[in-house]
Amino acid sequence: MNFDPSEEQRLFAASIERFVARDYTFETRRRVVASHDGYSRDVWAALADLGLLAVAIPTEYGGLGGGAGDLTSVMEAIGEALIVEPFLATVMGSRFVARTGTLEQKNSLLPAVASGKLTLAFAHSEQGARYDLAHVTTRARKTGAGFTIDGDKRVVLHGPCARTLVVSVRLAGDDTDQEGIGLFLVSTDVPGVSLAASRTLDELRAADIFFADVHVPANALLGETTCALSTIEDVVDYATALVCFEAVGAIRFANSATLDYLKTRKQFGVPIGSFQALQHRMVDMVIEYEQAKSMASLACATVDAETDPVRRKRIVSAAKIRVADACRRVSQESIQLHGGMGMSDELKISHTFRRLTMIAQQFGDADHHLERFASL
Amino acid sequence: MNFDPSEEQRLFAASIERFVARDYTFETRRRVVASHDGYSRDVWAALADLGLLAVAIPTEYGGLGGGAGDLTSVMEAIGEALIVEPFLATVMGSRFVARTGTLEQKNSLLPAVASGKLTLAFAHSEQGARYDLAHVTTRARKTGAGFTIDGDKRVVLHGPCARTLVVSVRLAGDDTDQEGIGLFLVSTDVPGVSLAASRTLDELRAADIFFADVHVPANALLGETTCALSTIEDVVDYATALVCFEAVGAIRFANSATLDYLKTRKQFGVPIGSFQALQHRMVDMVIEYEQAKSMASLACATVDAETDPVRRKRIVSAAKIRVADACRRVSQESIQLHGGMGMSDELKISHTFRRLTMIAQQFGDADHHLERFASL
Amino acid sequence: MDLNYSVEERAFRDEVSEWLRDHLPADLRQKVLEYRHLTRDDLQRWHSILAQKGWVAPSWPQQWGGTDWNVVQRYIFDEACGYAGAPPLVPFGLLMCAPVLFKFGTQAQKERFLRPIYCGDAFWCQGYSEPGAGSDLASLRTTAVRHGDRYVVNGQKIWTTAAHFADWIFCLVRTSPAAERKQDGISFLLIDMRTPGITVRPLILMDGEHEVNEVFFDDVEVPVENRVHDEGKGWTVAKYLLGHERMNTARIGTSQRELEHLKEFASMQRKNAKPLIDDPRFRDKLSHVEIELMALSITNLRFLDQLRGGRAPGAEVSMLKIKGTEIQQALTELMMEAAGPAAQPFAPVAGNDRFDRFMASLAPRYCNYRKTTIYAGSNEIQRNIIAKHALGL
Amino acid sequence: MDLNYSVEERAFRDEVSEWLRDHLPADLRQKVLEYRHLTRDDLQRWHSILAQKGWVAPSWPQQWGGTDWNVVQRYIFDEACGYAGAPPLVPFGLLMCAPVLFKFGTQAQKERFLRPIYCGDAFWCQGYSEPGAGSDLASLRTTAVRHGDRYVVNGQKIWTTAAHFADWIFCLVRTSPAAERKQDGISFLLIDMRTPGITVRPLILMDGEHEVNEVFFDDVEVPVENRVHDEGKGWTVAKYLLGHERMNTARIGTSQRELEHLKEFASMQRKNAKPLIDDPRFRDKLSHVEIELMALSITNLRFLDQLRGGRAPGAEVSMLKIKGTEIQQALTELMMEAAGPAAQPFAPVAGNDRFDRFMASLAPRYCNYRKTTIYAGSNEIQRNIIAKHALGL
Repeated sequence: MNFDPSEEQRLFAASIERFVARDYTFETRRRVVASHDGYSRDVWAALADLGLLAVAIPTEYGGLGGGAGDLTSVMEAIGEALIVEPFLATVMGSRFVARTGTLEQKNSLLPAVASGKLTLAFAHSEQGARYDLAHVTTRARKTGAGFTIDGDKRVVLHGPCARTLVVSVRLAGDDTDQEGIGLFLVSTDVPGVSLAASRTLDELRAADIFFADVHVPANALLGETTCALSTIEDVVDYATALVCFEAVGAIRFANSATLDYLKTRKQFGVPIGSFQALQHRMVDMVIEYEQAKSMASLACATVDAETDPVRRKRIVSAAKIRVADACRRVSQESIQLHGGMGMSDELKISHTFRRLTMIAQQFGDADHHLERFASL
Repeated sequence: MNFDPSEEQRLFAASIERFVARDYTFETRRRVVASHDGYSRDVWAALADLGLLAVAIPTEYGGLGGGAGDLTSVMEAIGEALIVEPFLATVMGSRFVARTGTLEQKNSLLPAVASGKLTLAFAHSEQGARYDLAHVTTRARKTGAGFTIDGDKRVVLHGPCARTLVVSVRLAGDDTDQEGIGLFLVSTDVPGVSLAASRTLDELRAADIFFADVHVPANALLGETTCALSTIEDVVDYATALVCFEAVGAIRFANSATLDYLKTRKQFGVPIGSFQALQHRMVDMVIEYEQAKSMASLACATVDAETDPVRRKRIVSAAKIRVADACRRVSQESIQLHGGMGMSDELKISHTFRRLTMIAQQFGDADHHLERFASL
Repeated sequence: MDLNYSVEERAFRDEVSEWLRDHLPADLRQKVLEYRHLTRDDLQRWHSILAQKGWVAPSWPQQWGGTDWNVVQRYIFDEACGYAGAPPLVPFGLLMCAPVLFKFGTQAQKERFLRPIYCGDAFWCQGYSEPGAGSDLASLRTTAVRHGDRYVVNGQKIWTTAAHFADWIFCLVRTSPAAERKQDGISFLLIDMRTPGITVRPLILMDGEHEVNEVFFDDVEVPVENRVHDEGKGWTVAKYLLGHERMNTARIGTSQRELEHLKEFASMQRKNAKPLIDDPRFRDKLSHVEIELMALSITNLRFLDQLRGGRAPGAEVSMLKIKGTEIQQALTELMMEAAGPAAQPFAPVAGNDRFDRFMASLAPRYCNYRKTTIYAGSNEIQRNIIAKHALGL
Repeated sequence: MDLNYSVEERAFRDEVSEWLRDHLPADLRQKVLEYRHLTRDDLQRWHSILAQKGWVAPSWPQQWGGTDWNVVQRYIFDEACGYAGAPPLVPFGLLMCAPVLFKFGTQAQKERFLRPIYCGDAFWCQGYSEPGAGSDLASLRTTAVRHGDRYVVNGQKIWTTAAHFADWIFCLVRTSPAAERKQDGISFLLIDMRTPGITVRPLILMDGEHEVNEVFFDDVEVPVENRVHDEGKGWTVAKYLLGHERMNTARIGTSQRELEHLKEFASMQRKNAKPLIDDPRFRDKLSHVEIELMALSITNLRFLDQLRGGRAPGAEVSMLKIKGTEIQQALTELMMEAAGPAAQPFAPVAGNDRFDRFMASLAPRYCNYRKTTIYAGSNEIQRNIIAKHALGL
């Protein structure tokens, strides 16, 4: 049993914390969000310079070969500072490539990700799919030496800034069959691909992406398989564990901002933090933080070490359920305890509320994971 | 819209309140509970003298022809004083007779109930049935001019003091079929009937009742039908509405005892009711009371007036769900706010806790009624 | 006990509902149902229709346009409007300034201000909260110094709903900074929003909408005749207004409409190839809200019945506010949850013409409704009120 | 980060578990699993077995019988005992009186009292709470007046667990009623329960069991040599004891055993002709408790890890107490709920030989466990402690 970070993890943590404190203030973030692209290439380059984009890339492809456990401090900082750059989407994309790509695909993509030259996104969710990962109606059929893709993807996070998409398609079977799903690497500039971009609830950029008669070569197929569902589950579980730790960072910020407010806001001549009812609610928020952090830690350790997918799914679902509950309670309570100030767009806390609301449902809401947890 | 009680209802309320204040103190109740029979014949006679046992009996049979709305003040007083006498069981039994009995059955039983000479009980629930009213495995088969009954009933409330039982039996079909259920009137002194008595969680008396080769005459059949399930549902819904109002009385007591305790118990030199965290929790208990009372009122009005069984079931389930939640929250909070004192058998509040715990699951717990509510 | 409306009450409800069916403009109703932003023009249009019918100010004295309805009728009317999807009426003139004028205003003030309020020619806003005075309202620091027949006002108000389109503001200001009890130095002024020195700065809420404002007063001159009640009696006026609560704080009618909408919506969404509403996990959350609302509608009627019997409204109003807002929030949360990932988009980026604006309104609405447990006396303050006034704690 | 035990820790856990498998008497274990009442003999038997093994007082100094285990090993041991279904050890001698003697006792006191505690020859109880002094312990009013080499004690203690079979009681008593700070007039006395003038009166709890008592002191003479620390220093002793909390307040091992039991039990109960555990409504409640316990076991390890790193235990212990007891209560409630109507019978009436005692133990257990959020510093007091000491509020 050892909760201490390794020397390397300590260095990552220190560098991201330093970066955030100096270069990613809430004002900076506000400007980034308002910018044309909705993310900052400078910030992305800085993250690359700090080596953070290489952490999760295998060493053979210019990375550091780290696991989820090595990314916790980065995710926590992302949550705390509400970083909007496409870190998680790119980590997901590169994990797809690293786990199932050909040598050629890995060589062409992973070093570029590690050095910050390439951002990725996972184009998967579809209209009406809710959180069912097997719901894939976008079809690919063999045409000539390659494939032709047709279908629509919805709310692809960071889709507008991704140069390359990992796209799930149905190669065989019915719309929600477990079998028959494949993955393709598709550049966003291929003819037939069109995007409709939006800002999400938590001010990320997303896109609905439409594939109309899109021709891709045979080597665009990732993993050469029609049984990609287990890979998708693996990558989504991995990302779920990471986003749990992002929530931990956001909750830590929400708690510390609320505690500050309770200590400084005076009414009736005393700080409102002297009122016992508010004290007890603040205490419950702290307990939520500790419990969420424990489950996020467990989930990250599990996706790194667990080889049995059933056990992995069980723990990841448990973590997501607990973290979603904490997101909901802490976000709602932090706004309530801030009073009117919490409602204001000007205060960071309202944006943390929005991000926590999003995380609670990202990769499946509590009900979805309760169902999965009960079934395992 | 009129929430005022009628003149008659006002009189019932006044007499039961007067009776309880004078003759059913907590000390009296403690003695009754400890007595051999676990209920008091004197109290029963007094309730009869006050006319309360006649309220729900049709006028043709010596009663006052009242409905659930006329019994609310009685039920509230029963809840407040934790009266253990078999009022509800007898009301249920007489409703079965009044709704489905032959003229002869009505004449022989109902006046006796109204005058306090006869107590009844409903022998229905069985091992493993949970709250499924159609689960009836006790079988009756035609033998000669009468019937023979075989099977076991569990936790028949007030079974030990009932002279006559309304017994549900299966005349046809499988163990949980909707059709094929009948009702019999069976005296507890018929050969083959044996009882194993117990005290329940809330200090009522109950019995497991075993029917071994019990012969009853043909005229013991109540309602001459094998489709008694809808009658059972009707009577149980009626009793559920009434027990909701009993809960309202018990909650009122729990709240008032807790409020008193908050005002009088001093710690750190001040009444503990001056602590804001406890104040807000007390307020939430009061809100529970008001919401529970509203739903109990609605349920009683509904079983009296609603002719569509689907609408009746829907409202009764809604009331039971809301009241069960209130029972749980108020009972738990009232003990917690009483501190150690709440744990003591000597204080009435711990007995109110026990009764509220029982009511929360009596006639189906919240989950059972959520399922029924959702299905209608 | 009869929980149903009487024959007369039912007839009244039917009359109101029928009139609403005929006179509530379809476009306004649609905007309300789709959670779209209502402009001043929208609000004014509906106000005028009601004013023409004579129903815009039921609680006013009849001579000024009131309807002489009893509390139950007023409740029925409010709930029917909410249920029908009528736009809200801006309450600051009709339900706040006007009652103050009836109670404390001079004849001249009444004649000057009431008619424009009734007709919807003048919209009002409320200058109460300040950056340092929220729940602790009496700590306010905006000053009004008298110079002859004028007050000169300096200071700042915050969270001022509708200030960006209001014509007038009623304000609590400090006229005697030296008063021993801070409550004693406060006066109640009516101020024309076009007076020089007033600056309105938008405060954007977290849903991105402009509802509230900061209002700055920089040497703003206000004629003494615009003071209501005596100098230093502003706190009396404020307390009167606080006690003059409406019984529709629970917003039963609106929530009933939202609940029906949610059920319909959840029937159309699919989970595991079945309607979401049949999923027991989602369904139970919906059932709990439905039952809580059912209970609150009865609770509200029970309280109304007591009011009709002559009792003054007390801490019950606080309870209706607490439960009513909790239900409203739960409904917005379930609606967002029902939409699932489709609720993630918030606003289109330029050029996106395939954007589903209704789905995208659900998350902002959830965000926006967090305000309901904060405004108009936070639910914590409401619990304090019940603890103190109803329970004697 | 490695959330698993090290090889050495795992080996230790296996050693403890294996030993428990071989040495925990089956009849005692069965009693624990079936929630039956444990007698003094039961408790003493298990105490002796552990004492013979040398494991009865791991935290004591080695010279007195301690094991020199680190905090993690002690935690592993406690949790293994709880998980195995071992009877609890009565904590008042081993974990409360003894640490006080090690810190403040004279050599003579140590030599007299420690060995009997270790061997289980003397059981202790704790004389803290009084009718007027619960959360506000320093308000206690039991007096000890010095006459030469004896104190004469008068007063009353309440909620005294095990007083009906204990040999000794350690008491906080007031020796200087005139002290300016009420904390300064308190002393810490060790009193033989057989001393004339002591009366023990049972306090039956709502589950019908006799666990706690009132203890009355009527001119009880106590030799001065039985005072620990100086006169007037009793509060220092009490505070030391409060800070000397154990890390197994969360009772993870016991709750894990109960959770497994609940799952097994709920698999056997049937609802709608299916195992109850497959009912989504019941299942989700079970899942929530299971996940909360999973989280708490990690949280506990994280805190232990900090302790091992040398940090003093702080407000974390309060959090473990809050969450641990909430989980224990939830488990008893779900167990009762799983039994459904079968949990209604509470006790047989004479002559009933077909009574299911296990089913009938579930409701009393639910009742009894309400105490866990009240005793040992109510959860409200624990929240106050966190607010003050961890959050600076």
